[in-house]
Amino acid sequence: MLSYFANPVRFKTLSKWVAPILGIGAAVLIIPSWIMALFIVPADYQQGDTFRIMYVHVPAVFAASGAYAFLAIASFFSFVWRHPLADTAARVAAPIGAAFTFLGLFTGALWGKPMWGAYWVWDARLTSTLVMLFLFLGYMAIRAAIRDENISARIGAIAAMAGAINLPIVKYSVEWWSSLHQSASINLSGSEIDNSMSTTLFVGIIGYFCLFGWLVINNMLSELDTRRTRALVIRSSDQRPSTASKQSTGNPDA
Amino acid sequence: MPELLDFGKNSIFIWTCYGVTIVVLGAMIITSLRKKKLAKKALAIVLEEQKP
Amino acid sequence: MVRGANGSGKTSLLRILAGLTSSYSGKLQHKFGDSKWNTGVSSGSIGWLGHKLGLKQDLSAIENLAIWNETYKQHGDISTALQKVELRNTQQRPVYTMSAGQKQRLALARLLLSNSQLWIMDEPGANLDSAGNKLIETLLQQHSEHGGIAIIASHDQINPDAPTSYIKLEQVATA
Amino acid sequence: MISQLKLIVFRDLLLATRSGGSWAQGSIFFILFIMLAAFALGPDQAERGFIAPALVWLAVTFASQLSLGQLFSEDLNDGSLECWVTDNRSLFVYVIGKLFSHWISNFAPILLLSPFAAIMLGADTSSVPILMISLLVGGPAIVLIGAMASALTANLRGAGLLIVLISGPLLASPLIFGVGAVQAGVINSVAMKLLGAISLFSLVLSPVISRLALKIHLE
Repeated sequence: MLSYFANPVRFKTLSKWVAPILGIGAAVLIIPSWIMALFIVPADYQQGDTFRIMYVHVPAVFAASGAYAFLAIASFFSFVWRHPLADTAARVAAPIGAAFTFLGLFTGALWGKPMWGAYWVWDARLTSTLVMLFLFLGYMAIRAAIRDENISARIGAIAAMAGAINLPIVKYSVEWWSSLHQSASINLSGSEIDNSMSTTLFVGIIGYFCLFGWLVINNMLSELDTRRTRALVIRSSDQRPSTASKQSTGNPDA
Repeated sequence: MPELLDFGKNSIFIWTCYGVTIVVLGAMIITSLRKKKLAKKALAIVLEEQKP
Repeated sequence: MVRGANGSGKTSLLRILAGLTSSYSGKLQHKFGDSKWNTGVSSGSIGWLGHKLGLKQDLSAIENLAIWNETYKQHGDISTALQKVELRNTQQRPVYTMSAGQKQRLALARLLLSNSQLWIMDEPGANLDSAGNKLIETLLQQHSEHGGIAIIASHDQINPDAPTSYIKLEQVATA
Repeated sequence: MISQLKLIVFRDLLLATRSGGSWAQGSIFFILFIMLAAFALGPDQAERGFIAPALVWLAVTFASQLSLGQLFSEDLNDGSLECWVTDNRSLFVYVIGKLFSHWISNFAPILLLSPFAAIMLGADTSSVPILMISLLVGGPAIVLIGAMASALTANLRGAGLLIVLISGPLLASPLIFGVGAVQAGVINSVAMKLLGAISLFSLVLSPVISRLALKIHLE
């Protein structure tokens, strides 16, 4: 019981430092990267200005995959050690991950139209990314459908972990199946593309991850507050305040 | 500076991408902040009620 | 005998004892979780009678028992068990045509077939009339005479016709 | 252990005969799906013939998912599973038995109907054997993935749609390779091998996950 309460408190103190860093980090990384992307980076010699979509597309997809990995890992912690904080993290990460996945797919479609002449093709990476979106949504549906917090957390965790199979498919689909996507998923070493381009992209990706972290921490804090409020209200509305304590200590003597 | 914002025939794609991204990310940030504020407030009210 | 008001955790306790719930907070389990008890529970089979009776609605009484008899591998006598719970007349009827009390009796018959030493019963008197409660008392007495143990949850605190024979079993149960 | 497995299978098949034909619901859905698909595609025989195998695969997938809805929930809700577990019986054996009996009672009828469905849709008769083989090879994957989703949502009322929501994304790969195997036209195509690999992989993973999920639902 003690560790249960101690950890959220520790988390809160820690988040007081980490959240602003991530928030500011996200702002100072994402906004300049966009300005760079739109106005400073030269147009690609093949694709022209359409190339600029990459700077919102790639970070979103990276952040989405990262979010799923985060969800799966948090689920693992929540499942094995039944850590409530890990479960909260998983729970709040899912909708954020879904939003990033949506952004990745949406910008990808708009990039695909001028580039390949089609908004959507059913190649392996697009399909597996779409699958990822549905995995996020499925996870959220499970969490919403099961009322019992305890069971909801554990069943959701299993589903999230099972869905992690999709992650390597997203990652390696380009290499496994010939696809319209560039392999080596937009080279970060900068050997192929202009240096300012890769720097801008890299900054954007880091920025998106900061934003993801900030959103997760912030939403976790609200979730923790909400849970505490609910617990307090339930306790106060209980006619017999002693039952709560009886349940853990009194009953075994019966 | 209209020429700076003009990316040729594919302008509309680029601006839609950035626009939607900003809207979605912005919405997430705003709801997150609002939720946090509301949760804090609700907790403060309940704590205040239960003090006496 | 486990007693307590509604929501005091009788069912939870029984489910933990039966090994269905691994733990809620860990603490409750630990109170009971001395290693002897745990191995005792996990090595032997438990005759479990919960709120859900474990009966198939589409099968007749006798078919339900036959399946469980096969599961328990004790080759108990189904007709004797049905005799004991006074269901001989309805044995061919599918369970969904039975009354709630009859179903409860049928579940008791299943318990008889299980032949396990330890019975864990959650509200065994639910849906039963006074004759049914008497029946449970008789069955429990026979069970204890054969060296069996029963852990029973019941919130019929105002119902005084049961305790006289129940108390005896309480000592066995908590010993 | 084998006797327990037999018992579960026997019990479930007995229940299937008493259930008023609920085992056939998947098959009926399958036929309806094929019929409506034929209407939607219109009278162009050549075009229909070309996509018939894909449609049969799709119909089999959805029909099997629908029939999986009640796979575990009944035993969970009527307490049979509680009694099974408290009697110290293996939950794993139970899951395997359930899968096996479901395969016989619900999935096999759909499989038996599928060659007729393919021909009704105008598929090339020569492609029917390979379609059947691909369904036999890939069928386990579909049922196993659906069973996993069914176990995860076992005690939720009206879980039917939720099952498809969970299993749907994971069904993409068997469907892709299943249709791919039919199009390849030979038995030992890469797609067929991958399909078999997915089935084997599901065979390992699905019972384990189902068992875990059921254990949680029993709490």
